[in-house]
Amino acid sequence: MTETTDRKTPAGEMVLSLRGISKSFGAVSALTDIDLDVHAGEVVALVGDNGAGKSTLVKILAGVHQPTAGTITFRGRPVTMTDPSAALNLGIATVFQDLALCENLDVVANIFLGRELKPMQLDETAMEVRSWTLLNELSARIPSVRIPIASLSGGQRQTVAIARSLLLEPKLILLDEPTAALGVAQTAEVLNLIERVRDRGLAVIMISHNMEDVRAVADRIVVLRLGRNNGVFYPDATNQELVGAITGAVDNSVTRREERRHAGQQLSEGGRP
Amino acid sequence: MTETTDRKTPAGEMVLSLRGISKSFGAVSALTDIDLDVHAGEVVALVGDNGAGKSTLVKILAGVHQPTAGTITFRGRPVTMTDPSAALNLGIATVFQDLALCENLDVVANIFLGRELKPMQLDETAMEVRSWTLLNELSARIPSVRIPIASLSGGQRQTVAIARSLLLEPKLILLDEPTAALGVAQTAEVLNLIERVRDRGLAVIMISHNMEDVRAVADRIVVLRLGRNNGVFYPDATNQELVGAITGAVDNSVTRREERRHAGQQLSEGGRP
Amino acid sequence: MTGNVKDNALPATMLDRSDERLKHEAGIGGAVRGFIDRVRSGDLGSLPVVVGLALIWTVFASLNPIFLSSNNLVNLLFDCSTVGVIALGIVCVLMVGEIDLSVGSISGFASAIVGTLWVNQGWPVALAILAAVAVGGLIGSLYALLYNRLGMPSFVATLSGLLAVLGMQLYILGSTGSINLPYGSAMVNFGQMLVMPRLLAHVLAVVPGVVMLWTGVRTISRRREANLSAPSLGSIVLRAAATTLVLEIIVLYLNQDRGIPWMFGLFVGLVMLMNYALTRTQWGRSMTAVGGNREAARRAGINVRRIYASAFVLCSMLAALGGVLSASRLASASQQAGTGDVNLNAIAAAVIGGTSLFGGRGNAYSALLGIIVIQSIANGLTLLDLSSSLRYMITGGVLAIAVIVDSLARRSRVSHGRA
Amino acid sequence: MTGNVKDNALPATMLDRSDERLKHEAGIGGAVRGFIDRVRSGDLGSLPVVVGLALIWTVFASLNPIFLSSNNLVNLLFDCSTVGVIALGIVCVLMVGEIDLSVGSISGFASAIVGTLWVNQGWPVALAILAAVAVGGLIGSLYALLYNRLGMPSFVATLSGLLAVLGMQLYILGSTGSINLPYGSAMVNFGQMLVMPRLLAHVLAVVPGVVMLWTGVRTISRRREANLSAPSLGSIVLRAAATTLVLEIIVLYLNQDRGIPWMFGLFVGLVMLMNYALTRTQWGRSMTAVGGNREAARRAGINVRRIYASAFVLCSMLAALGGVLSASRLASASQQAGTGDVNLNAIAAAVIGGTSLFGGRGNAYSALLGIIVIQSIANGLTLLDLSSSLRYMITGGVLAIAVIVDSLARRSRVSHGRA
Amino acid sequence: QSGSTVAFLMPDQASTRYEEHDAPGFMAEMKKLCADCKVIYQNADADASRQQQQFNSVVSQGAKVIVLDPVDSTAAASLVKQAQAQGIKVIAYDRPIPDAKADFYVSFNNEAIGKAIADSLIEHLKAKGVAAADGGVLQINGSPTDAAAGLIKKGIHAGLDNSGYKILAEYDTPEWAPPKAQQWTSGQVTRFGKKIVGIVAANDGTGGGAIAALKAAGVDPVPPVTGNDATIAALQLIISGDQYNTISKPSEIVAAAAANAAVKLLAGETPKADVTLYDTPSQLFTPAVVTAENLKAEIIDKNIMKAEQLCVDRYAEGCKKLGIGG
Ligand SMILES: Nc1ncnc2c1ncn2[C@@H]1O[C@H](COP(=O)(O)OP(=O)(O)OP(=O)(O)O)[C@@H](O)[C@H]1O
Ligand SMILES: Nc1ncnc2c1ncn2[C@@H]1O[C@H](COP(=O)(O)OP(=O)(O)OP(=O)(O)O)[C@@H](O)[C@H]1O
Ligand SMILES: [Mg+2]
Ligand SMILES: [Mg+2]
Repeated sequence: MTETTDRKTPAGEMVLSLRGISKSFGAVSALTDIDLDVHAGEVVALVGDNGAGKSTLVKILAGVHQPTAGTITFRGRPVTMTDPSAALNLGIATVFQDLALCENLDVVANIFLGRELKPMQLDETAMEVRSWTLLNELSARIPSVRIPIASLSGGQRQTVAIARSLLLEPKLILLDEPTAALGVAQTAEVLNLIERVRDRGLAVIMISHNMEDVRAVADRIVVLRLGRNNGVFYPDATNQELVGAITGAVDNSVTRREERRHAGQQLSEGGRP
Repeated sequence: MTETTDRKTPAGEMVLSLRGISKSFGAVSALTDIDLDVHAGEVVALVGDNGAGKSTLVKILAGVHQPTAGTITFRGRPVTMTDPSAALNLGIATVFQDLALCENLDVVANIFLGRELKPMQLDETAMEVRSWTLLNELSARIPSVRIPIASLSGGQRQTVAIARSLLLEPKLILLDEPTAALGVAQTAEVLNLIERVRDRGLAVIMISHNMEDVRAVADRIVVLRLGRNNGVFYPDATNQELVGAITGAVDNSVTRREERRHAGQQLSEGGRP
Repeated sequence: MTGNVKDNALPATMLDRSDERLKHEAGIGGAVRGFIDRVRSGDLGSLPVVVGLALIWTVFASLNPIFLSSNNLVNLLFDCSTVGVIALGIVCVLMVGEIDLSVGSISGFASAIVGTLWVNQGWPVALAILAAVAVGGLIGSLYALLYNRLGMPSFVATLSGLLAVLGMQLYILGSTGSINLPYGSAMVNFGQMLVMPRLLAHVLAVVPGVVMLWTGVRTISRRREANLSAPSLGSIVLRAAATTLVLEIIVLYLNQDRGIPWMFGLFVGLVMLMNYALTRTQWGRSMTAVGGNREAARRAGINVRRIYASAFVLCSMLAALGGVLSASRLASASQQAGTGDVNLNAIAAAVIGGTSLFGGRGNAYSALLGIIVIQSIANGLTLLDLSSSLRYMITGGVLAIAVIVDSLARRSRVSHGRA
Repeated sequence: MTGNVKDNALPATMLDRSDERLKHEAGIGGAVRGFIDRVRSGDLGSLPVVVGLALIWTVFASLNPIFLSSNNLVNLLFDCSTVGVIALGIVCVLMVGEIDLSVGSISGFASAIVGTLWVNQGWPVALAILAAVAVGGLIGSLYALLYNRLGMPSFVATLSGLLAVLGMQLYILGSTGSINLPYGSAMVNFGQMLVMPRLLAHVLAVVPGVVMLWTGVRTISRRREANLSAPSLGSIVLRAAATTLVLEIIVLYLNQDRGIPWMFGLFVGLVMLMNYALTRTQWGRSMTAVGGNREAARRAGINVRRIYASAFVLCSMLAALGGVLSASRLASASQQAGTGDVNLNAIAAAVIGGTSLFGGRGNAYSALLGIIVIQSIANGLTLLDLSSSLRYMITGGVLAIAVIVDSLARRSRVSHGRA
Repeated sequence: QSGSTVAFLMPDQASTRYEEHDAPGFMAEMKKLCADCKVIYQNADADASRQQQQFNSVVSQGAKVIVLDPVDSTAAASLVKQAQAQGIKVIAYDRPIPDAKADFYVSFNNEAIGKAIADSLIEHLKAKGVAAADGGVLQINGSPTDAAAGLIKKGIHAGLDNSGYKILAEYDTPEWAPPKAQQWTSGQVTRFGKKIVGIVAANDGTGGGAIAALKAAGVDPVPPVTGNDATIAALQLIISGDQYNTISKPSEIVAAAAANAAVKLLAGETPKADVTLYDTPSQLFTPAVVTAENLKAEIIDKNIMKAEQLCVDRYAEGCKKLGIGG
């Protein structure tokens, strides 16, 4: 379950390499001794139970938190990111799980926040056009880009956050549950997008609880459990293997539910018309 | 696609009935002329694209927003809910998409907010025990219930919000994307829970973008599109039918992606090792 | 969802008009209907405060017609300018969700600096003013340091500053108490009587309209090009014409007496500059973002510390400038300068004008509007013979009334889901 | 993940100790280690402010040993009580994220009411006090009305109140100027000299320790029963003993001079009552919730309006009570009462003590701690011969230093992810 | 007696006299009379509670005699009684403490000051032949929350009410703030224009504000404006002809008298009193009204201020006209 021998050749050079990353918040150790490698042109899926430490890891890579211990190597050089802008400057774009949008600003302002066109005389028209292009690419259903984020639906916000990350030309994209609030069409577009991005040679780390989506786009699936590495899998792994590694038990609520449903369906085959 | 003749007998008496509900925010009409019926012991899934108006509808039912037009009948009587407490008093419990938790309070305080045990001398021990029971029922992975919500992960927060709604003995439960941030195990538990609740004769409205989950628990699937009713389906509907109704087109990004993936897989069968 | 979109110029093909849920109107009629819609949904910007102001003016004018005499209004403009400049600085710190309680002290300290350097030490007046404003900036950077490096809440840091700076003011005025600024000097003239030449005032009153027209036309053509919906030319011409008309009437009326004070011109100029900076530059965008969600701004790569520092420094510098202006208005630098209700008036002006105490919402015009409300009340009451107890009660009541209109409008906005 | 959990009493089986990521310690040693851990991660509650206070005391004592004389400290306690009660009210409004700028005026108005009703109209003193507090409550309900029904920001509503109430104070004192409260009357004695009998003070100083012990033991047994982790008996005994010891030493020391003022006893009693209400009742929970996330509280079915109303009313009533206390302390009801820096001191006390201006974070003890800091500075400086200008500068500087410790601790807390 | 502590508690900063004249004067005289006595000086910044704190703290520090200029005369009564209960002597200074019998009272009379500036202005108007029917005067009082301001106001009324000149309007200046006085005066200039024949302002700060308002409105010549406190700024305005009068209270004299009384009380003697006011043996000094005519005699010749201090560049010419300086 925990064998890490590479069965596939990585697509390109090593982009990111973590060794022994730990992070504790007061009395809670959120991450303990995490190792992770990501190559160019590779999509690594990070999966794990709730509270496994996935978002914490992403935040460390995005410069939001500083690790308590461990080293980060980015494109061959060891780096310390004291600040999100340091990560952005290195070429790491992030879609956070909590989105991190400014509710008082409108959609265009949020997409371009921190990298506005013409800083001394904002080019609103150009920014608006580019926003529409990005959003349409993602099949977004946003009535107007001139309303504050506060009045958008959950999925619309998530689309805006994803659109934000596409503005840059990053080396590494971190996507923390990018499709959690998205509709079926938007989810499909994001998966397409991930594939396109991979084909352009970028490295992608994606977090998701949807095993189907994960298997659909990931080249490698890294499992975290209670803040520790708990195995590496490949898309051909069965659902049961993955869920077992995530929950830490072969007999878990998912399998139990499956079994019960099977039994129940057979019983009620004629019961409910 | 939009035929609404009942193919299944509803399980119990009518709990909720909406007629002609509309809601507009300034220049945006979020809902137009919505009809919806929910019966006791029935799980109704509400699906639709991002921004289709699902959450707006839930918020109207929870008393958060007031409809611009239309009537709400709850258990046979027409009601107007000016206030969330009015809805709570009627027996409508809600898990909101934006969770609506107080980040500065701890998990126990959030679960019991507004219905603390012993108002004049809070019974912290009893509340803590009950919280652990609820959370364990949901397979929550929360290290401590005495830390503020602000330091919980996305999935942990969602579990707390769901636990909140189980405290009451409601007549109708509204779940707005309850499993979006949950891990596989927690999702399974929530689906189990929905079934248990249904079997106790409660009415459930569930919103989700995950068609599999929807088909697994829903007795009836109501589709919204751009703020309007766009058909009622039953769990035996195909994915294609549902996605077609949601996106409003047979040729949509989901089907295109499916096709492409099929073609691609055949092409690259030997290409990627 | 037909396919032939290229061959007709229906608005529905525009990028931002593709959503069928969005109501929209075109042309002048549309603009008017849109306005009525906004009135009904309570989305009115500063209109409610203007209505409150109009109410106040009507009442005062009916109590004493002199209130509306152009002479009195010119006085009002002079009085608005000093605290108004301070309020403009307050808008900056409020935008990022912080506060500066020491603006009164800083303004007093600045006036004391100008007094000592210019009158007592014989520096050139310009240099003395520059020094005062620079000292203000220095104090602001100290606050920024305390805030950014030590994480001290600005309320406490500037409260300490309020006391410490007041002490410095008393210290440098210690031996003399107050210093007379020479009547007849350029600086005192500027604060007391210098008004714009009549013609110039009329010309300047045309400028906003022309700028509106010019940017409007440019925006229309650029948006049309980019396949975005654009306001109709008619509605822009209408607005520009209306603005120009109103301004020209005001100028004409005030020119009957002394005319538009240069000091007020300076104040309005600063307001417009600040408005530009807040709405049309990256800095202003960052200010709003930091005030709305500090963490989101940080994650977007904005140098949050620099933004806070700019807000504090700007606020203190404007406070110092305001102090210099009030010294020139009073022709004296005294130990009492900047004490009393200068702080509260400056903050209140910003808040009444519509800038939120909690950050992320506000605009430069709120300083202008708010201070006019406050000074109108003060000015109107000077024209009535009232005991000071009544004066206090009425000031309180009228202040409340001025804001009630705005509050009601905001409530309606909330109930229409636009909070 | 073994199955045999029932047969041993390992802590790991406890409901709240099942997560393996959580470090925890047991027993007294564990409590101490836990404390050190918290010190290092900056999660210290009010300890930093206490450290800042200790710093201030050390400096003042070294400059003038009289500062620590029990006579002087008793004076300090008298002085703390009046504004302290007002600050306690401010804690209430700050908890829900609002502000009351009019507490100074209300306190002055209340003292004027007591003066007129009691001395001039001959009402019984108790009735006069009751009337004053009731009027305070009335003003608070007016603010609540303006806030809840019209949505007027509390900053503006209470700013209007500040002026209007001051007007009323001047009005009812108009004919007489200021009113002497009879020297030697119970009320004046209470504010000036009444101290607890020595023995009673010693007995009362034991009460907190006993209560801690009693609730601690009860909690332990209840939590053990419920299969939850519980603090060790030892650590609770230790804390109770330490608390008792410290209090007894303080009482012993102060009893060398006059002893503990009843007025201070009243203040501390109110603080403890408020602390109980805020932390152990549904109302307090709702206050915190409303301050943290108003909309979430509303959706939880909390009557948000009632909570705001209770906060405003309580604040105004406590302000009125504070005014009555300071009248009894000064033995006079004058036009000056409540003006000057009463407002700022009361708000600053709450903020310095650790209550957030932005709502949802704070506690009743912050009023006690904050006012002791502020009055210590004032008191310490009166023992030094300083010119006013120096005194202002030093007050500002010392205030900043008192809070720097806290700010540094908070910064460390943020960097440890516990903000 | 020797080595005793004496406290000198002053009320506010509204004028610089306490810091610049009273306190130094008191200290100098004490040094002369009792070289090793300790003098504690405190200023309450117009805050009655702070004064109470300061009072308590000097008691803690063992003061035997306290010279008290009360912020709040009624509140001070309890302080006096409290101190006297502990055998501490209290000298009321500047403002009386009507409700308690202090051990001694030394002062300029505030009410008399108000009356003096008003009378001086009225005389001047009459001398210039301004007819009472031509208009009236404006009255600018001090802070409505300041007891001393109330006394001055009373005095001004005593001077104006029967003078034949109408009081056009009256204003209590919040916190004695000159900008408020200026704003109010501007309004009155708009209202009454040429009908304003004079302005009685309760101190030099508010008077300066009134002058600034008149100048800004282009009123020429500026009608006579009074003041009080004889600040440098006001004396200069008198020299330049912008202000009509002010009050010179050579505080050093009063301060020295207070020091004398304090030393007597320390020695257990009774200081010599001229009159009894409020049941208290008192010594009252009459302040001098200063106008351009007697500025040289009252200020320069009495050595209250030096010519160099007043006659800086802009005022040199005016000084020469009044015969001041070289
Ligand atoms: N700022 C913080 N302060 C304290 N604890 C924190 C903080 N952030 C995260 N944690 C804790 O760290 C653990 C890991 O959280 P994290 O957000 O990384 O989980 P996750 O894997 O992203 O979970 P999910 O799938 O629910 O999003 C959780 O137990 C959480 O309580
Ligand atoms: N408070 C508001 N103010 C203005 N517009 C709003 C507001 N709330 C919702 N809307 C608009 O109403 C529409 C429907 O939003 P809603 O949140 O109901 O969508 P949804 O179906 O829940 O979408 P999702 O699947 O993304 O959660 C959106 O276009 C949104 O912009
Ligand atoms: Mg996460
Ligand atoms: Mg939704």
